[in-house]
Amino acid sequence: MKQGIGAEAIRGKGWLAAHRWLLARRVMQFAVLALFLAGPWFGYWIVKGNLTYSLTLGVLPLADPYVLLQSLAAGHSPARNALIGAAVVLIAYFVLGGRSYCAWVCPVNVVTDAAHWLRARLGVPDGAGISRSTRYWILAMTLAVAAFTGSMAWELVNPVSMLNRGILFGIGVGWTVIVAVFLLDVFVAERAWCGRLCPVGAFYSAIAIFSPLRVVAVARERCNDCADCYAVCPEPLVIKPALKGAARGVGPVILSPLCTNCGRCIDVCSKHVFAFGARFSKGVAYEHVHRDSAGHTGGAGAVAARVGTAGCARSADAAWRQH
Amino acid sequence: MTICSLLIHVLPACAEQARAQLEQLPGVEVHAATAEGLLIVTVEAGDDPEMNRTFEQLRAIPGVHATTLVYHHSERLEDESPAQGESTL
Amino acid sequence: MTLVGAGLALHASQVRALPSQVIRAPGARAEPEFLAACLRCGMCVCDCPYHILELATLGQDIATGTPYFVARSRPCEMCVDIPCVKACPSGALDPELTDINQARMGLAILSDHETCLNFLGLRCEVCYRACPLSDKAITLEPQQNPRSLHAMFIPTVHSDQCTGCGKCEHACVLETAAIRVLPRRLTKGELGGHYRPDLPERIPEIAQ
Amino acid sequence: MSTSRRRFIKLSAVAAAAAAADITIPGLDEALAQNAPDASIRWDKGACRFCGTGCGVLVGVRDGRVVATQGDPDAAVNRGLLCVKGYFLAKIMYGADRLTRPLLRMKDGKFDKNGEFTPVSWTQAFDIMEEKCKAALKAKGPSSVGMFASGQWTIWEGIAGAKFMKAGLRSNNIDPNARHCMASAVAGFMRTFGADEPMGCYDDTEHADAFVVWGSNMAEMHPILWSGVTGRRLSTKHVKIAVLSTFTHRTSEAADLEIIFKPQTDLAILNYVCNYIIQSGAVNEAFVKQHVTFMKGVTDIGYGLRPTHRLEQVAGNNGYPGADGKPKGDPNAATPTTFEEFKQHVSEYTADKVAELSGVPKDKLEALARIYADPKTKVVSFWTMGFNQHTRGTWANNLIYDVHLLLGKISEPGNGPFSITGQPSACGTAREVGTFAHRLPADLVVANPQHRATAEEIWKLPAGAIPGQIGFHAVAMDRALKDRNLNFYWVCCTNNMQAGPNLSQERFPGWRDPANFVVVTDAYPTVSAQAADLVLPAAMWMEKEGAYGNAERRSQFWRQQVKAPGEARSDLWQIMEFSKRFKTEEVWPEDLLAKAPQYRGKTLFDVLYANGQVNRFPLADVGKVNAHAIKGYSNDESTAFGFYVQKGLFEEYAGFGRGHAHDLGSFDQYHRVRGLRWPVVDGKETLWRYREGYDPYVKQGEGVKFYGRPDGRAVIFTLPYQPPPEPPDNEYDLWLATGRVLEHWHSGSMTRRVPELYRAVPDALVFMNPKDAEARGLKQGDVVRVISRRGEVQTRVETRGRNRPPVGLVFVPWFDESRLINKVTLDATCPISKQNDFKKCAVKVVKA
Repeated sequence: MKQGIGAEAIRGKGWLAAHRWLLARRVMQFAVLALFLAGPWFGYWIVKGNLTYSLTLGVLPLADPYVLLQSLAAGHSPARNALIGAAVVLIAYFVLGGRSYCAWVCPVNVVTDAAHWLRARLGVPDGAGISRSTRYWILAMTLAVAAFTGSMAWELVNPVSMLNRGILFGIGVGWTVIVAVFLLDVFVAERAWCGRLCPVGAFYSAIAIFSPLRVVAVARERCNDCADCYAVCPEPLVIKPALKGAARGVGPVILSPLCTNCGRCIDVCSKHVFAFGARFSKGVAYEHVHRDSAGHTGGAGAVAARVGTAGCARSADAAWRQH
Repeated sequence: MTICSLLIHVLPACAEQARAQLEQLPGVEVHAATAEGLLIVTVEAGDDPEMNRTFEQLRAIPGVHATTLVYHHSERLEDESPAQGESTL
Repeated sequence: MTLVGAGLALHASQVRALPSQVIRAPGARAEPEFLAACLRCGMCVCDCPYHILELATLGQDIATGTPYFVARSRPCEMCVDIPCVKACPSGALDPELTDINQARMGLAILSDHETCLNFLGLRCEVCYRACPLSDKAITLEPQQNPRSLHAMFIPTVHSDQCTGCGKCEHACVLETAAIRVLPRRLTKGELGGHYRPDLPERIPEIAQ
Repeated sequence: MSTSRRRFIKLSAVAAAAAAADITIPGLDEALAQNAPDASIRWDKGACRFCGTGCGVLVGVRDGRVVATQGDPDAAVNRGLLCVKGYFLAKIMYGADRLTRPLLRMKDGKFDKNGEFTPVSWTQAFDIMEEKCKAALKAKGPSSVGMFASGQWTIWEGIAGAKFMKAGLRSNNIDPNARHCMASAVAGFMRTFGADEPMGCYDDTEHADAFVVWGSNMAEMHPILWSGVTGRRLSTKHVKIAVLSTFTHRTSEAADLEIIFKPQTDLAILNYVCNYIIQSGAVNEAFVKQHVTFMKGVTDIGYGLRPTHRLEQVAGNNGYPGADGKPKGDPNAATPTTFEEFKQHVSEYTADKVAELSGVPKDKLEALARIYADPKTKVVSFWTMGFNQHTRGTWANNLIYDVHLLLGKISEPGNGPFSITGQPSACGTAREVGTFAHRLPADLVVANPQHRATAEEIWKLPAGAIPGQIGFHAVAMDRALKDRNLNFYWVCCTNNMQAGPNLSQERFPGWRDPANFVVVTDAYPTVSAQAADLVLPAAMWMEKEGAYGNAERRSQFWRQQVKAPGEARSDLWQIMEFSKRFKTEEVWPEDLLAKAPQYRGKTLFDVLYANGQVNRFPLADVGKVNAHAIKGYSNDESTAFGFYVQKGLFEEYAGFGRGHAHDLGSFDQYHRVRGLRWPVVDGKETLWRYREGYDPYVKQGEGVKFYGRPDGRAVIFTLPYQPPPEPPDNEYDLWLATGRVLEHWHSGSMTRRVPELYRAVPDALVFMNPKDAEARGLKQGDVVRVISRRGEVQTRVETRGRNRPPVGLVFVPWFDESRLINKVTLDATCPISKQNDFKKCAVKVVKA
């Protein structure tokens, strides 16, 4: 009988250490909310606004670049504060990994993680085949609709901004959208929202291509193939190249921009395989980056030539695209 | 409480009988009748579902071949609530 | 995907027609432009000292997440420093608006002359006295009352002064307000461009 | 749902179906008309509960509830119109927190000054009142008991209250809230004409060519009167309106001439106008020679502050005890003088000097004086609280009469000085009935032994029953409570904890002093009720038969339309029922009883009300007198006491004035008509007094006769400008004026319980000049503290809107019980009228 996911890690490291990053993320997610709520609830206005735009301590503007992009597409040139805020955020996530937003800040993550847990408990079989690339189409569509209608149409229904705003300013019947996301994730497809549909995540992945902060399979040789990391990973395909690529000369850095830097793989690994690290921690990574960035235009061939392993001709990029 | 008025066409041949049956239904009153078989009827009922049951019953009466709802008044039975002042204390 | 996009576009065009009882914060650009600009961040809501602004939620006829107020419940207090406009990061609330008296959130219209107490000859004029720009945005025009020797005082709105703050609608003592603030597009008529009611100058030689 | 309503709906349903099918059902229309819901409303006439204008209203009653009100088209005052307060009259009795049971502060089942309000029975309530009242009487005598009366009382409540206090408990410590409102007008009338109340009437507005409004925001405070004035101007193009005030308000909006003057300098402006009239030769010499006499008033009269106040110690004629224990002069004193001396006196008030003093440009002063001086212009002067709430209020009243008397522009259609009143029955109940500490009915005064004798005769009392000592006036009552000289205090039908001045220092401590017992009779838990020891629930307005007297001497009656809720009882019932608790032996001295042995062993009820006079109209008369309006009519007080209480009280009281130029019509007549202006002689009302042809008391050939004074002449007073007691200084650098708003009346106790009116004007703001705000770093909407030497309130700054003060003055309305501006105001009064000045004291405004 298969052991529970992460059971080995708990036994080996203790429960706390085996949930370290998960707890840290939850703390972070709720701390972000708490900062926002401190103003309206208790009168401590450290942060004002919500995740689409906020002003911290009256000086630091932070704006959601995706929302701003929609505004631009809709034909409005935003005022200075919004642009500065978006720039700050872009730079921050460029460094921290774009999809860190998904794992560490986005409130919907809590909902979808809960759905994921329930789905596993219920043993719902993987049914619908929603492509993981659908989100890019949706991302494109939202920008097209913004340009076409001249308004930020996506923001009328965007569950990500709606949930955060709803908690801070009142949600109305917006909760139905959140429930829909939850049900989608439980019954329709594994990680359907965050992993397949959400254009916010898609957008942030696009700015994560060069992010230096990465999860690294520092001790991949210790891997005992328990597969717990795959089981907990919201984007499981990002792990394999780094974890199992040694033979093919692929570096241990998880380079896919889809990685959310959630750190669950680090938590559940009883062998201490993973750790947060820098993109350039191993020399091999350089080519990999080079390849990844050009991957769409035949870079795969170049990589294949370099590592000399035909079996690896399928780039990681192509791999996750197929799923 | 609900009060409705209806125009009911009955076949002149069985007008008498139909009217008698109508008047036996609870809350139904016949106020006027024409020689052509047109009846003006009011129905009083506790609520709308009860009213609908009465409608079904009267449609089922032999000789009734058309009913037209003209007037419908429905209100809650509670007394008017007194004017509420803004208590400033 | 195209279908979803089209649905979204349709929904977007529906909410663009703002419901008539809803008023945007001071300085809000015209609705289509506003919907392109507003980030839905709620900064204006946080900075409204009277807690009058709210963000729309899904299910209302207003674009989700955008700020609005309902004058009948709580009108704009017309802060001289206009904190909502200052808070707006995107320019959806026009930063050019620095004098609150120049705000044009909507336009008051005394829409029902049959129930307005002043038209009945009563001395109400609550709207006029509630107006922050009384004697400018709303004036009282005395008229002889045909029923009596008493004058009637008819509240008259002047569109060049009315900011649309909604204080008049809020204060109206009728069960349903007889004076309302509506989006300007719903209240103002527009003369044909060929007709000039205000002659630039007299032409004396013709008059003679 | 009532059967009648059900029937009506059913008939409507049938009618709709019949119409749809084009069938005629005989008798249906008639049946519908009979069952129409409106047909079940019973309409009757009444008078508005609010201001002194006295608009007639129609009151609609269904199922024992006032469900509709409407302006009475047949009422001469308002011709069917109302203001927004009148529009909501139907709702004022139905506030959610209406008092329905007596409430006594109790702890462990016993009265405790610091206990919680606990419902008690009327018997328990009267038991504790009796105990406390008798204890005070026993310890310190009649001067230790007092009653605060009301210009909102019905006329009979005033009669019953005054009789109970003055003749029953033998204390003149009864004073009405009208002291805050009308006293200076009263003193002015008495000094100049020897008779109270205006000579003109509202018809003046239909004849005047110019209106001069002094210290009165008529547009808001007397809305219907103001629409009459505006109507006159609309219909007659040459009519001009001048408005004088210390700040711009809604009345200024209509002004052809707006004059904003520095507080208190109205005295100088009035002297200037007299000067201009004389200098320009506009004096009506024939009139002055025949009908006027000249007097010079004493001047060093103080400011009505406590005797210990610095300003009172230096004042020579304030009437307070001096170092030798004797009163220092008499502020009311005056000596005869001449026209020449008067001319000499006013000649000092040149345009230059007055412009400098008042801050009013010379041309505006001249424009004002010209309006008065022009012989072809008929002028009506209106004033209210700007003149009356004034440390020289009596003087201001005297001086405006000077202007009109010099010109002879008085007592004729379109010409006259007209004092407007604030409360619905300030004239009827407070002044005519004489519920003041110094008054008796029909202009009689307690200090005059002959007047007392007249009253004792009419009231069938032994000689000496009414004490000659003038009682505590409103402000003195506060001081006496604080000083423990007044120990039993009954406040009726008014909210003086909110309305009176300097409440934190002078009123609240006295009310909450364990040495004192305070009873408040009211319909709602007002600030006063909450500060009391015992609260008695009152029946109000249409829950009792009533009569009000408005500002133009018009007495208006109404019938009881509905029952009061719960155990609420009218003030009339409360006073009369409480009088049963006193035996004459307990409250009258032996020598008095010896003169009236028939009263031995009797209760005050027997002596005052069941005296063979008040109770002479049997219960059956109640139905008979009113049968034309309501079949089977009865009222609660008459039913309770077994005779037509209101008629008995009224007819006995009318005996004071009939034949003495205060003639009232018959009780029954008033129940049929829309009010009558007294003197009512031979059933006919009087529109203009003192002038032949209008006034039955002026004989043929006399022309004009000011018969209130023995010489038949009115007095022109020589009175100077004097500075106010508390001008702004470096620390308290702003003038504060308080006042009202159109939407709220009577401290908001009723209007704030009408949700629509509450929403219209929820809070009292501090109206401030934008420059003053800026200088203090304040902006519109900022929360600020308004601070004086006596207290402070917190509110928001308003630099826009209905009131626009000049630099240096702020205005705060006083209707808002959550912002009691009277914590801030100064308790300075006119030393003659004893009316408080709420229009000027020094404050500072700082950011909260």
